[in-house]
Amino acid sequence: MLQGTNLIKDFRVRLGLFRGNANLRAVDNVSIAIQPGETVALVGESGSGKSTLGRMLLGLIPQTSGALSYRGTDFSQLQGDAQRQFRADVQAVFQDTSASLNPRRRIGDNVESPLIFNRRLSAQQARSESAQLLERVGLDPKTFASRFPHQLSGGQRQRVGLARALASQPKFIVADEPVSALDVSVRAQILKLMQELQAQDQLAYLFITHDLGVARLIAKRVMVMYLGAVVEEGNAADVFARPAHPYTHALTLAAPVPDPARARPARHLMGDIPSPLAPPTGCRFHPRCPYAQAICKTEVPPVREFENGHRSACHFAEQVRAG
Amino acid sequence: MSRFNRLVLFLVLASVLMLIAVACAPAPTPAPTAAPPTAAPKPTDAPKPTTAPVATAAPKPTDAPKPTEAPKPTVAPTAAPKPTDAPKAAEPTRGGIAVIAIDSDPETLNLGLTTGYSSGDVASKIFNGLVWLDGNYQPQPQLAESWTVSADGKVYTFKLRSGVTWHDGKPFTSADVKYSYDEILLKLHPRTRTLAPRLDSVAAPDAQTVVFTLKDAYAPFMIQQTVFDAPILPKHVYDGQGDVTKNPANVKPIGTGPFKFVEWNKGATIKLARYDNYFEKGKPYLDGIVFQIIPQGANRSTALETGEVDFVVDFYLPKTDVKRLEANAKLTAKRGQGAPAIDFMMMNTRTKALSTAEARQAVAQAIDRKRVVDQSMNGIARAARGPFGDGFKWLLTPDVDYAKMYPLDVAKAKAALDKAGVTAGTDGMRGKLRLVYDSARPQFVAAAQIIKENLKDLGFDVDLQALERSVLIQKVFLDWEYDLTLQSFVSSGDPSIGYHRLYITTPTKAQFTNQTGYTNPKVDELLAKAATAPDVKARAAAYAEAQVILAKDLPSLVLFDEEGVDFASKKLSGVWAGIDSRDRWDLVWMPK
Amino acid sequence: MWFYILKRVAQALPLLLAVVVVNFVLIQLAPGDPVTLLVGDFPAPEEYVKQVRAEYGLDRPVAERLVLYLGQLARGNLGYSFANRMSVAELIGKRIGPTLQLMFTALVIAIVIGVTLGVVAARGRGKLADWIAQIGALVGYSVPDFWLGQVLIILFAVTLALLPSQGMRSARSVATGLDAFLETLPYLILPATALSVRFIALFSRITRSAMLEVLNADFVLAARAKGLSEGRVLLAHVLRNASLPIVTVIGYNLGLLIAGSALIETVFSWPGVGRLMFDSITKRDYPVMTGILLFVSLTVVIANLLTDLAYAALDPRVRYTR
Amino acid sequence: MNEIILEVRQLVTEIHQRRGWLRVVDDVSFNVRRGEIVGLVGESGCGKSMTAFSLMQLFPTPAARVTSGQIQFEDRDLAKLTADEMRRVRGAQIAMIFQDPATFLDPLMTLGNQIAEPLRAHNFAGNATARTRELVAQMGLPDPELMVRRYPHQVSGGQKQRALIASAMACAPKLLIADEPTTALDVTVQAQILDLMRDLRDQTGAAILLITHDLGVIAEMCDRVYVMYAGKIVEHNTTRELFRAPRHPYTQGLLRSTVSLESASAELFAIPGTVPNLNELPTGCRFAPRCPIANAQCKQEPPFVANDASAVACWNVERAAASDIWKLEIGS
Amino acid sequence: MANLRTGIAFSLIALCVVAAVFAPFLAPFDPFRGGADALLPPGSKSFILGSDHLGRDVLSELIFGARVSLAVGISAALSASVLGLVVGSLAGFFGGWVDGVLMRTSEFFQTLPRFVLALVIVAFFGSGIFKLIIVLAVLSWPPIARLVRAQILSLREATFVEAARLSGMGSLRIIAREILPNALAPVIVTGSLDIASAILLEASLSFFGLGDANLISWGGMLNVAQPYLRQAWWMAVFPGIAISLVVLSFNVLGDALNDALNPRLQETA
Repeated sequence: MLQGTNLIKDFRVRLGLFRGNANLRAVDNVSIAIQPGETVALVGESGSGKSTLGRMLLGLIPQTSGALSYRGTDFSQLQGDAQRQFRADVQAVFQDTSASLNPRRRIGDNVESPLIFNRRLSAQQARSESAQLLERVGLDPKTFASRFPHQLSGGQRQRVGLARALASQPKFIVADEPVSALDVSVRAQILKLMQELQAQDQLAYLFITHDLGVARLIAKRVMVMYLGAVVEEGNAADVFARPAHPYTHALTLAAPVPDPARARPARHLMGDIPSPLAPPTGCRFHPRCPYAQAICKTEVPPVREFENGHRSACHFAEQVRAG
Repeated sequence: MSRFNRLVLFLVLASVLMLIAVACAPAPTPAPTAAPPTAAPKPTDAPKPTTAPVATAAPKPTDAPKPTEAPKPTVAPTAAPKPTDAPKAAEPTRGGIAVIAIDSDPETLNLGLTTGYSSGDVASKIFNGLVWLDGNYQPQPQLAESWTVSADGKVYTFKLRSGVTWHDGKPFTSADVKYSYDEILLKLHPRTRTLAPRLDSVAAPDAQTVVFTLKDAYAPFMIQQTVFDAPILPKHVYDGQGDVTKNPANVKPIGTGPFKFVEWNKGATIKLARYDNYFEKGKPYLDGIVFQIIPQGANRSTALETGEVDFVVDFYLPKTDVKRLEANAKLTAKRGQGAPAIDFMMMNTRTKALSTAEARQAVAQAIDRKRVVDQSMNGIARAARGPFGDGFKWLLTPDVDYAKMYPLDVAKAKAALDKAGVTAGTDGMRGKLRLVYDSARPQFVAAAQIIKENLKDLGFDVDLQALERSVLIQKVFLDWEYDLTLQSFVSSGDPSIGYHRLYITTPTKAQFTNQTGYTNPKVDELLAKAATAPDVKARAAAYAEAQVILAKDLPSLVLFDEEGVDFASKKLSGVWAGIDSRDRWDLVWMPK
Repeated sequence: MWFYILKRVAQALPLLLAVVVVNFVLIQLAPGDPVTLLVGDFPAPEEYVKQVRAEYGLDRPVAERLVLYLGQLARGNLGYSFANRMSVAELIGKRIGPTLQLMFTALVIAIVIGVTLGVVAARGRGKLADWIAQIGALVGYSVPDFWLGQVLIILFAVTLALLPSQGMRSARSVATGLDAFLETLPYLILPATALSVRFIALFSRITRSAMLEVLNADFVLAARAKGLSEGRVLLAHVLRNASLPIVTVIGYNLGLLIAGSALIETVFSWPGVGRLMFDSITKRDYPVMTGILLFVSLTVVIANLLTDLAYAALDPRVRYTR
Repeated sequence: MNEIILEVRQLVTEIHQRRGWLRVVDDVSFNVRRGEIVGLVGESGCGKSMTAFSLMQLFPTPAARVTSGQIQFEDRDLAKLTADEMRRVRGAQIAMIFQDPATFLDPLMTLGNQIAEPLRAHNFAGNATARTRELVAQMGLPDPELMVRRYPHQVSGGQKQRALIASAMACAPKLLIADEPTTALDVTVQAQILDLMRDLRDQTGAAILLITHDLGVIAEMCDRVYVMYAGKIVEHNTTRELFRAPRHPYTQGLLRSTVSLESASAELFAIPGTVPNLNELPTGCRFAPRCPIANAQCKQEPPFVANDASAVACWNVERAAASDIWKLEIGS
Repeated sequence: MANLRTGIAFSLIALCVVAAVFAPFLAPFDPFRGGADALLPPGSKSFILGSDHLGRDVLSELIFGARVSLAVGISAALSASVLGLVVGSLAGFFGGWVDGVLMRTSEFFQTLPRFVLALVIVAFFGSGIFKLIIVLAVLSWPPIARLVRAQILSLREATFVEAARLSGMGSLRIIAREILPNALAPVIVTGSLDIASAILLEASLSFFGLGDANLISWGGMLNVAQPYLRQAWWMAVFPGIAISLVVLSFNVLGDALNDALNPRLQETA
């Protein structure tokens, strides 16, 4: 349905007072394809380029190079109705619930916008439809439609965000860390709601998260990003059960497990994520990698494919899979 | 060294430099000090006049000055006459520095280039004219020892004083006089260059003699030989040094006067010190004079009161402070000093509503001139009597008196306007008049408000345009874009020098001349006659006739005569020797 | 760093050029002719007016004058003042000292009092001291400084006769060097006070808000959690961080200070550049006007540059990047 | 080892708001033993951070105050100390680290100086510079010589948190309060910091009060846990017991709704309803409106909690323990 | 405390507005008409605040002067705000060379201190209230433009603007409905402070004698009062106080607006 090939995104970054500018490659040669109705999880830590990739797929920022197409039509060729259809079909839910809603407009207005502009409903239709949408995400329209965003809790705002995304009757929603800012109990509520909505509307999700548990729970397919590049992808079950990249492996070990009875796993991963302004040569992960050899410093590892489309970019993928 | 340290170093250096700049810049060079000259002349030597002035033998103070009675060969005394109001005949002593307030930096100290008031103030102490004018407008010898005038009043022969030196030590000769006239005064002096068409030649037959040949007799010729109108400048400094106006001596002058230039702190002070080789031996008495530049009038009054300043000329004092200062026991006030000056309102005859004499008379009748004097001049002025004010008593005529001709009477004025065809609309208004004046002159700012009020009663909506001087000149004198304008002219000692330009037909759009559009060949003729007539009676007759016409035609309405009040600290003696209180500071001294 | 400074100066050049050009355009559009002031109060023959005009190059088209002026400027020549009959650079040079002296005194007063008031207000937030400081700041911000100057003269120079009313030092003074400087001090008090009031208000306000902002910062909480004494917290963390916006505001107001000095210099007969500017405007002394506008702009540019450098000296984040 | 160094009794902390004083910490009692890691878990707004700040007598807003209660630290009641006495406790006896290392470090001061600050504040007898280097090395920071001269913006998030911990540990405090120390960090870095904290406890014997919303972190780190809900402690137990057999319905629901790699295959669970606003608290048990087994008593009377080794504030502990009450809820 | 302050400031402004609007009905005398009763101290002959050098009633002049001060202040600030809003929006939204040109222009205006430029322009082209308003507006827009630009630049990246784009809104609609309302708050605050500084600037120019002589303004009153400071203090003191109070009130109002419109500064205490 939505496809991106060899996507690259560069940003100009201003350095200090006495320095010039620098190039930051946020997304480096990533290819991605979303099928109707499927959920893909995009996993990675801060600075990995997940959100940038998401925004490119949404058509919010242009790619530096690479190709993007929707239902086989290149983004740049989308015109008229096709463009409007794309705009309505591809929606988003954001992490920061207070920033994603216009603070000066009421909840009702926020939800009505896509109804009026994407779906060209009359103001009256939009009002009744928005009420239905609010109800659908579990908010009482009578209480909430006339409130301002700051009068709502984070969970409630995220419900509004979902209602607004649904208002366009989308086929595909990019959910950028939709639950990371929420409390445990609220997080579960929103995830549940998203699952329900997906089932009802046959939605496809690109679920951006740094939480492996959430990714595992909600996604069929998972892509792991590190410093702008996809290092591993495949079925969620495969990737987490038998990671083929040391980074994925490290992630699975690092996540704390809510079970004191289980033995703490040994951790090998040292250091922090390097600055994306000066990514390491060869394999980007090599400075932190317990498997790293001389070759990793010099050569970019090729992508290797295993069963079920499980792919990894590591010189020693087999060794990693073997544990 | 880290970047940070270098940065700190830089900032420290920068601030140190700034501080040095601050500390150094205002440091003055040494001021004139009281260091006594090696050969101090005995103060008792000089001031004794040896002979009484001959030409001015009969100057009764109340008398009209008779500047044109000069044809008789005149021999002037070598020394100055006794100051007319020298306090209690005390013997002058030497020493002391007097502080005089002025309003702004003079544009130049070369008096040959300007009539600027502050320039004159400073440079009159540094330079000399051929003569100076005493309290009765009588010329007294300065650089000229004596002079003769031919019978037809056309040839003036000056005998120059010998032994006069410039401040740089070079001798003063007739060549300096001739050069000053030929190359500077007749070309560049704003007032004296008007003499050029009247002058045939200036000759210097020998080092001590200068001969002026006029084309026709000209009454105020001697009046224009003072340091203010005809300062004698050093030929050796200016000749062959390129553009006179840009000569460095214009700001570091070299003169023959009693004081020599020391330093000029722009915007703050100008310091002068006694010239020890001044030609009047023993003079000057003061060690030095400092001119302090105080831009705000109120501050000049304050400085007088606090003793920070010793002398302020009327010109620089707000009228509002005069009465308070007169009451101050530490100060001496002197009223009525200086050349007569009038403040008047030009009426543009090209403006339809003002095109008839009747309409202009109506305007005159509507203006409360007493209130103008009381409120805009704080009462320190005289409501005008006629077209030339009342400053020159000898030209007054009983036939002309504004007070009788145009007493305040709005009803009558309205009727006159209706008759003149300047009719009122249904709202009672007769139209709009632009009243243009100089925003920097407080008396006009106030007078304009009163006139606006007065003329509103008459049915005119007056639009006040307070303009900055150069814009005013443009609008009034070059573009004629005005209906009424407030101006003031100084007579400069004779009506023909300062006042004629107010009424004569002026061919070009020259500034500070008659631009009302009023042209009367008869008036032109009468005034030309008044300027060249050989005796004062003939002049008075011509003026009388002209005044009758002008008071009726009223192209300009004279509002009042100024009444100057100078103030000096009681610490000073010997001020006001000359008619112009800026002159003759060689006679001023400070009693111990 | 030096490269950066050079770059900044180079960047300022078009700005300064714009100042000159706009000034010339204004002059072209403005009514009033400097020649009318030059020829004096008496009727002048037309040839003479023409001659004066030619002498000062005023008969040439503006564009030509502009090019000529820029050429001179490039050689460091600011032109010749016709009203003062001396070179503009010399004239401005003579008047800069007093202005800088007044400015710096006012600046020091404003910084010391303003920052102190701001700190007191922020520390006692919501209390009486804060309230008084805030009201004081507002009043200081609202009183016209020229008016205040006059009130000060009447009060301290005339009524109480405590301080001199005008000028930089006694006209009779013969002091030089340090003595002259010391002699100037009593003369400085009133004008510097009048000039600084507005800036005291401004600085105390910015200090207060900057302090409050920093006082709420997490790292202040962390510093307190370390058991630092309140004084040390204030000095080492709060004031240092608050100094960033304060320095910025102070730096960017230096230019304003020069402009404000025009009024104060007039009220107090202070022989500085501000008054020279006012005089040159009324006398239509274009070269001086252009020179001073250029000088003021240059001051602002330099002040901004110094501010940025000071900022960089204070804030390591601006200095380096990873 | 088992000696109690901190004993908090009936702590009440309030924040002033427009409508009046708001009880953010309401009658909270707990204790910490020497060398122990005690967890304080709860969702945002439950008062766990304010509890920590109360111990330090230091609040992010001047509008907060400890109203009543005892904070017995070793032999002193911190609530009764003067400001200056309390200052001498802070940083020396009790230290604190915070959630976001980026904002809790002064951007204008080098890491070295910030680490050394508590040493100078508490008149460290030895060589402060050497001690700073030692601390930096102890925190596993690379190149201590260089690191002490660095500014916060020049180092990574993990390094910032290590510096904050170094500063906190500088005076070898007996108690370290860690307020969500890893929430702002990436997972891989979080693991490192947690390891570091555990190592520090082992090396120095300092007790740690770990405040977090992440049950995974609790499970991994803590010896004992207190669970807070709406300003009150609702359950307390050893970590092992709490996870094995949670007794309070809230704890049960919380554990159930936690998503992890292992639990991901199970069905997603969420506690219905929302956390009550502190302005409009229910009169009885604060969890009652969301509780599947709440009865009339729950809605009227606040449950009593004993301050013993394993306490729970619930009127229906037996019923809650007996069956899977949340399963019942889903079923019904 | 703060509320009391705002309340007082608000009442003062309201008082001024009323005085300005109903000046002819409120003033006890015609302020343009004087007489022989000059320089009378306050309280004499029904001159509540005294009379000036032309025998005009100071109180009536003050009441009429409010018209000029408010008109100048409000119109100048309003025009400057509109101009700044337009320029800032253009620069912020189009970026590129448009932004470059507009921002260099604003830098130019900011480099020259406002008072200097105002002085030059008014001295050159004469006074007159409309000219003055235009001059003040032309000189006051840059800070507002920069503010709006900065707001737009940051808001352009805001998530809710992205969300609006996803809703299918066009660029213009996004500026008008999503960005500008959010950028407006600081403009309103700056605008209210600009009123204060415009009033002060008008007073300064009038003090230099560059005001409109056909109108009565507080600064103009100060100008004519200068020579009378010593004998008629009331001529200078009352307009001085009037200026200070009104400027003060607008400053307080600006602060209050800042607090009210900026949620970050809303205090809990």
